Amino acid sequence: MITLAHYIVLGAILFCISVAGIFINRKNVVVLLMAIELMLLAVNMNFVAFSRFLGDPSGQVFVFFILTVAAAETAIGLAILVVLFRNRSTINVAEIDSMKG
Amino acid sequence: MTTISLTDLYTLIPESFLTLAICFILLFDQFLKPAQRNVTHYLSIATLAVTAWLVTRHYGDATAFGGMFVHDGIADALKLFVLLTTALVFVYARSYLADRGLYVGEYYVLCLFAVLGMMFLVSAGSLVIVYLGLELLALSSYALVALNRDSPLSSEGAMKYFVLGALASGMLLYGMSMVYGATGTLDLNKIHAASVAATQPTLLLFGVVFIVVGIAFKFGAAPFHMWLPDVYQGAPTAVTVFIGSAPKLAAFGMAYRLLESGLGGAGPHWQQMLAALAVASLAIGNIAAIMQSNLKRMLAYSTISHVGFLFLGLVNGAPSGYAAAMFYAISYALMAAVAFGMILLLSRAGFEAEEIEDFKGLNQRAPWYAFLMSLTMFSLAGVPPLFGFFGKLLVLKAAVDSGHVWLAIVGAVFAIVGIYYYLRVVKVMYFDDADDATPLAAPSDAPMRWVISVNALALLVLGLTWGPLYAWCARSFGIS
Amino acid sequence: MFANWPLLSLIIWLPIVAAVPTLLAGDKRPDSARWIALAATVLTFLLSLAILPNFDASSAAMQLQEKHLWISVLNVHYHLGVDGISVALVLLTTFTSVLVIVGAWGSIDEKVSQYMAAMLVLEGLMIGVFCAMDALVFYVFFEGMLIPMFILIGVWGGARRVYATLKFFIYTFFGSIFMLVGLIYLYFKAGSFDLATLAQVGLNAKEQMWLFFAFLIAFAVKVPMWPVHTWLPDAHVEAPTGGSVVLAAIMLKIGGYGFIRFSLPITPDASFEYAWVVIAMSLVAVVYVGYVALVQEDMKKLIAYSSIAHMGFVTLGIFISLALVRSQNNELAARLGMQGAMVQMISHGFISGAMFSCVGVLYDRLHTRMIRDYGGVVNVMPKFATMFVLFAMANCGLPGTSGFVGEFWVILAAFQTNPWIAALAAFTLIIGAAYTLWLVKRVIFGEVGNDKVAKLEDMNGRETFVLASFAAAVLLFGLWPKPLSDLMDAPIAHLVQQILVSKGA
Amino acid sequence: MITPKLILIVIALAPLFGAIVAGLFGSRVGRAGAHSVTIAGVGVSFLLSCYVLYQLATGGWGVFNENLYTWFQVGPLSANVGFLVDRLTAVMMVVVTSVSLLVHVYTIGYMAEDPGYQRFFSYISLFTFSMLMLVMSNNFMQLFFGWEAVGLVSYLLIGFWFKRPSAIFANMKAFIVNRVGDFGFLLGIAAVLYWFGSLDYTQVFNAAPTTLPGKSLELIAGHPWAAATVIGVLLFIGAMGKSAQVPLHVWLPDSMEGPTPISALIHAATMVTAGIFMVARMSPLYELSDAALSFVMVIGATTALFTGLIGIVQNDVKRVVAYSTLSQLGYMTVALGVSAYSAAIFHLMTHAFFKALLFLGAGSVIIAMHHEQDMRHMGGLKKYLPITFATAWIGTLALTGFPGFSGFFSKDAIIEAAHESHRWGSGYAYFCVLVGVFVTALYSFRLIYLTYHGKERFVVEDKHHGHGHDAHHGDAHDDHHGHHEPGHLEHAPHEPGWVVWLPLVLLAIPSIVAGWWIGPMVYGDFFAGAIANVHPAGAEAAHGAHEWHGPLAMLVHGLTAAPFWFAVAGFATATYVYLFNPSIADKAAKAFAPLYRLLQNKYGIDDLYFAIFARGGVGLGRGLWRGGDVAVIDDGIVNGSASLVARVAATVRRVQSGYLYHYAFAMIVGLIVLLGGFWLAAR
Repeated sequence: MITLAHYIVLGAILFCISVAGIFINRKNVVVLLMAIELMLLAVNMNFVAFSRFLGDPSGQVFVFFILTVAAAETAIGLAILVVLFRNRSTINVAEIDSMKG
Repeated sequence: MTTISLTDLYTLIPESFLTLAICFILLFDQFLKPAQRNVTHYLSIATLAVTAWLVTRHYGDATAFGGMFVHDGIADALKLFVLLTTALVFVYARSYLADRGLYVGEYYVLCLFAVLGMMFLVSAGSLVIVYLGLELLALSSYALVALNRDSPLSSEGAMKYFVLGALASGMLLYGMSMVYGATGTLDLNKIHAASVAATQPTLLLFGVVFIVVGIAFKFGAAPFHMWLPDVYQGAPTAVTVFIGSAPKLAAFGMAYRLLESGLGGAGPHWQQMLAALAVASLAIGNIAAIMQSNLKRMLAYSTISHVGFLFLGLVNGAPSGYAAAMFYAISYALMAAVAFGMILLLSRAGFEAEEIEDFKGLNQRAPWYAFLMSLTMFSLAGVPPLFGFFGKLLVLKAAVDSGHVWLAIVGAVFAIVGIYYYLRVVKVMYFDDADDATPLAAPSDAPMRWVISVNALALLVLGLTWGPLYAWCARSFGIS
Repeated sequence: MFANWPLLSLIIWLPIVAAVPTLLAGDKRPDSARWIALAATVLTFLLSLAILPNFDASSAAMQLQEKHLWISVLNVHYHLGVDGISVALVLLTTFTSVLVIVGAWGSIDEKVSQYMAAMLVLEGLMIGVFCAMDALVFYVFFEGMLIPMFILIGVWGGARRVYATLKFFIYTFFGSIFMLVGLIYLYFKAGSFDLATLAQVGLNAKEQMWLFFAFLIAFAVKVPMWPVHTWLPDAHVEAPTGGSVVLAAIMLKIGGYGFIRFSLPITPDASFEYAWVVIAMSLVAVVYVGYVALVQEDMKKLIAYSSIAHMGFVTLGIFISLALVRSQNNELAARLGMQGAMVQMISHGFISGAMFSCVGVLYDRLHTRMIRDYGGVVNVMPKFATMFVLFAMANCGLPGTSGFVGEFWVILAAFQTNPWIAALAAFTLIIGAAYTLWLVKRVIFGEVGNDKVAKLEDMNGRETFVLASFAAAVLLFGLWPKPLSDLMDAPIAHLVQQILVSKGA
Repeated sequence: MITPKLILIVIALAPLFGAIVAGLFGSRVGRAGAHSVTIAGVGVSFLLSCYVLYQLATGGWGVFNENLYTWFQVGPLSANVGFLVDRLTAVMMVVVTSVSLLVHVYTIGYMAEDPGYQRFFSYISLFTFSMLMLVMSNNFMQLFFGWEAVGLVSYLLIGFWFKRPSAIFANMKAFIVNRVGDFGFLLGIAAVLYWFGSLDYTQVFNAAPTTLPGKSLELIAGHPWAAATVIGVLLFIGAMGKSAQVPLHVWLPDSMEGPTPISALIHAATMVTAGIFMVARMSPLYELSDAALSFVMVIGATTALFTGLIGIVQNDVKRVVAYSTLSQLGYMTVALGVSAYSAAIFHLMTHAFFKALLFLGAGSVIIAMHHEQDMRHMGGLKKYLPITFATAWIGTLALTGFPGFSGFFSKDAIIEAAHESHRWGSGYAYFCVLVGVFVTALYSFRLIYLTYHGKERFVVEDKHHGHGHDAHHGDAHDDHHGHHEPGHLEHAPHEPGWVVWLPLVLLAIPSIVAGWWIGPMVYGDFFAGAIANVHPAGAEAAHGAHEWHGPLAMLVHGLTAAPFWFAVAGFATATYVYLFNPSIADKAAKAFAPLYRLLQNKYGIDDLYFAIFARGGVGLGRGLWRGGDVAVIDDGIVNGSASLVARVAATVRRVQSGYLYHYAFAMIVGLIVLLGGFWLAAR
């Protein structure tokens, strides 16, 4: 029997993985983008599960919006990535530290 | 679900107009030669003006789309100031953009989209609208920061902004999902009712934490502030002036919508969190700003400290506190506009007046602008009789009113620390000798000269006559 | 004829508004800037004199009141009014300002218009402080003053001016910000910033304690009292002459004035309970700072330290009076001490202003303030030396000069609480004479110190006018201080009555 | 309408007017103008003072006590400026104005060559005004005003030759030491206000017998002091400063750096006696405290004897007279201490005349010797300066108490009173004053012999190349102290002009005859009402009055009394040592080297004070400044907190590393902290 709690925990795990991906990853910016996508998926998981459990469709509607926005977000992220690579010739996260202090 | 009626659209006239106008500008700009970019410029400003006019025309409480869109005094006031600030930004930015080959339609379109996002954000009656407005603002901002495609700093800033912004909206969404799970609705009013009743307090409060994090990020409150200095510094100043001013108003609107309209029942919880964030922001913002040599970066840290002050108003959790915070946000937006605007004013082709050292001896070279800049600095520092002081007064009062006297004292202590770096700018302008004492060539952009003068003097004038403005804020929150 | 004029607003805003044309005159037309500034200050002085015929000194009430709603939502009023204490301080301000403008005539050559404008703004704000009847209005003027002063020291100051002016600003800001929190708390309790209302609001012991210390920090820094006095010597040393004069003659008085307007009426019980703190700090100021003054090598620093010591009498007098009226119910002696403190404020205004002007006269000639660079000035500047000795004597409290009056009454009143307090206070007779006369000996007397001193020229007409005006005031109020005591007696009697009443809630 | 009030106002203000004219308009009125106007002013004061004294003495006027104007008013308490003129005041007024007038005249000659001529006249007139304000005062505030004002003028006059390092050191020393006295004086006034609630003499004196007894003050917990004692001692500390009583006597010898006329006027005849006058004036208060009077007596006795001893070893002609003044002031103080106030005032008066005479005579010698003051370079001057010589002898005889001279009567009255007194310490006092007579005679005649008798110890170099004493005239910034080699003169000394010798003659007369008024002034009730305990029914002085059979009887009696023989012994010793056998002096100095050195060093008190108070004060100040202000407050707290903030800021900057993952990590940490807080709150 899979209860709401299982979904919530799954969502939480996904969320944690994505968060960990963001701050543990020191190599590639693209991994960051993937981690962000994962995080949104975790949220979507929650919304869908709650929506289903509560019998309220608005959560699922929200998920559609999130998916759409996530697409746009990724597009912009990739665009920035391209610009960054053009300027710095690297997408290594550990090298992007010209501004600090 | 109710049906979508004409009255719903009628309520949305300003936003609808703005959307259409943006689309028009986007298309129209494609047909303009670079030399004709002024048309876009003025068209954008006109769009803002008309939108503002429409906002004033529809002043009054109303909701649309089943409460998803809220039209009230708070939203209207915030919208008007967002529009005003953006207009100022456009005026200040033009010659800077032109000098650097950034005088492109995208700047205006992206800014206007961000404005649209902000307008929805402050009018949000549902978590969905909050999210959409926020993302519209955020995505435009990411792009704006990267506007100068040839600048490594610019793209680095944009990347940091983007990743952290996405992380923050992820957290916000995660919180929203919890709140949704706890209350079963996305409608803020219903969430409010549910939060008061608190059927699922643990889940709800768990969500509240994440939502607070999302809000804190948008404001740039410590410890969710790390993006802010890098973005402010990295972005072209014409963009910094924008993201440093108007979005604070929107962030306030978002905070109000989410925390008060939505999660008012959990007030005691998020108030404590905000208090902690306020202390952290005051401390980190003020202390880190001291060591900065880059003016934009210093102002970024100063922003963080101002957010700390603004939170003192939110911590109050009562209408007078929100009014104070809103007043503070407005005053800050106006001050930030001048401060960054002054950097724009002093920069010229091939020269960024970003370093504090660049202001050396400004009093000898351009006494008038030195005077205006020092007014701004004293205002930011919160020295009466300038505008900035009264914002501080009101938020400190809000903190005291809600029994957080200790918080007011913390604010006071860090205001002392903070005064130092503002004074440093004045010191550099007035007490140091310029390396090059030739009088500064008056900027060719006459409207900018006038507008920035009026903007800066307004800090003094509003300092003496801030009563009506505060009354307006107070009225928005139902205080007569 | 002035009865229906908003006199107070006029004298506050006239100089501030006059700063605009002064500034517009620009650096290319320094003389127009000077004349505008002079005209504005003289006019302000005359208008401030016009207060007197319209003022009833026998009444303790706030007079010439102006009250306009400022911030309706917060019930804040632009509320001005004066009693005898304020009038005395306002007149001191307007009088000194004229002399400062005249004194700057020859000694400020760079950025004249800005200097004059800053002075004018400063004057207006200082007058505002003394006229404000609303705590917020007071605070705005109180803090606003910092800006022009910051600029004055920083732009026209000496070598370490940046350090000095930042120290000045931050120190003072440090003090006042806590007062702001205190005022906000009071507003929370009273729903108003009106000083009269705040004096009525009931406060329990703990609240009073916190508020008292908030006010204490603010005003102690301003006075300044030991141990928060160290900004003053630096600020004075680096400030241009006019800045020093204003700082010493007027700004420091705002601290003493604040104690009378805020600490005593609003937190009488805490003031009494912690009076010993203030009294101890004042006595330290008199003795410790006296010794420190003795060894200074910079004339301005020496005078600055002597200012601290003299201002110690102001705080001592105020809190001695409180102790007298509270613990002995000795109202008369309390009034005496309070009068002493107030007269000391006025008198110190004249004397310190004059002393700094004197140093300015020398500095304008040799561009050094070091005592060792002078010696035997009397040989070449007899007129100046006469003035200097006169003010030096006033500085050590010689009877017949105004410097005596305040110290005399404060010591007499102090004796009534505890002879040892009086004894420590009276120690100023010795140490004050020692540091002042040693200064005189090294600077004024003796053989001509060096070639530069030998070439000094005596004061010109302008400088003579400034110092003679101060001298006239010093002697007038030394030989006949009754006008002052009459002016301030009623409000002081009222205040003494007021602090007698506990307001514990 | 000539009222007493108007007369008194004129008396006080006439010298002030002169001072203002000479001081502010000195260059316009010129030298002659300056001295004319000041002399006229003081002359008017003198004549009117005589008139006032006459009126009061003959009963033409009653006691005048009226306020002129209110100086300060707080509620019912007012401090006024006003005059209380009774016989005591009138005597003081006449003494002050007469000596002042003569000194004014004398100054014309003495300061003839000085560039600061007008200034000098201005100062001495100002002094006269201040002194009159002091003695005529009817309240404590004005008393203090006059008290300090005379101190100011003294300060200005000691430092009159402001180029001399010694002069400007001496004047500062004088002022500050006086301030030590004023410290007590002011506290005394404070005590008066405390117990009486008034500063008015009459009110205080009238209330004293009922108010003070039984009142006390615990200055140290558990040790109550009687109110009268507190007041008496504190006020007397003021007198100790002004009247140069041990241990505050150190300034007076140094004050001789000033021009001689002011040594005569201020530092001998009038100002230094202000303390005596004050105690006499306060006699109604002092009478209430035996302890205070004992204190006064012991201090006075010590001063009388021990400062006199120093006078024996001084070589500077003025310093000998200065120590003699100290000693005589001690006599007066002893008189006060034994409640013989009128005797003190009487001695004050006679002393004023003969001491002024001695000083002016010394000044005459100094002029003649071209500002040579060292007696070792004098000798045999009697043939050059016959008038000065004669008057000096008169003064000396008066000082040593030669029967028939004024000093005899006044001093004998004091010694007698001390002898009769039973107050604690009176035995010591009697011993001191008695031995003091011997000492007085010794140093006085030593002075006479060394100066006027014996061989000439100077050389007259009759060089005729214009390097006379006129040589100074051209140089406005002249250092008045000639740069001659000691003991070398260009011209033979000669008697200066009439302006110098006339005052000597005029002072010689009262020096001889003033004593004959002792009957009414000391043993009569001349001062009744002005001085407490003046009446024959009083204690000590009354005892003397019991045996009072007129001055002639006193004279006859005096020839057989101890003091006379002490004086004779002093005279004989001086005559033998300094006139007939000068080498003995040196031998004695060597034989008693430690004692000699002790006296030379003035018991080391000056050095001790300098080390403790001057050096110690500067050291303390430096310590407090460097250690307290600079190190602890500024560097420690103020700049310390600034640098603390800077250090924290540096750390905060390091946290802002620029790395994305650090930023994200910070956010996560923030989130976790908030969650933790929430978890804690939820628990």
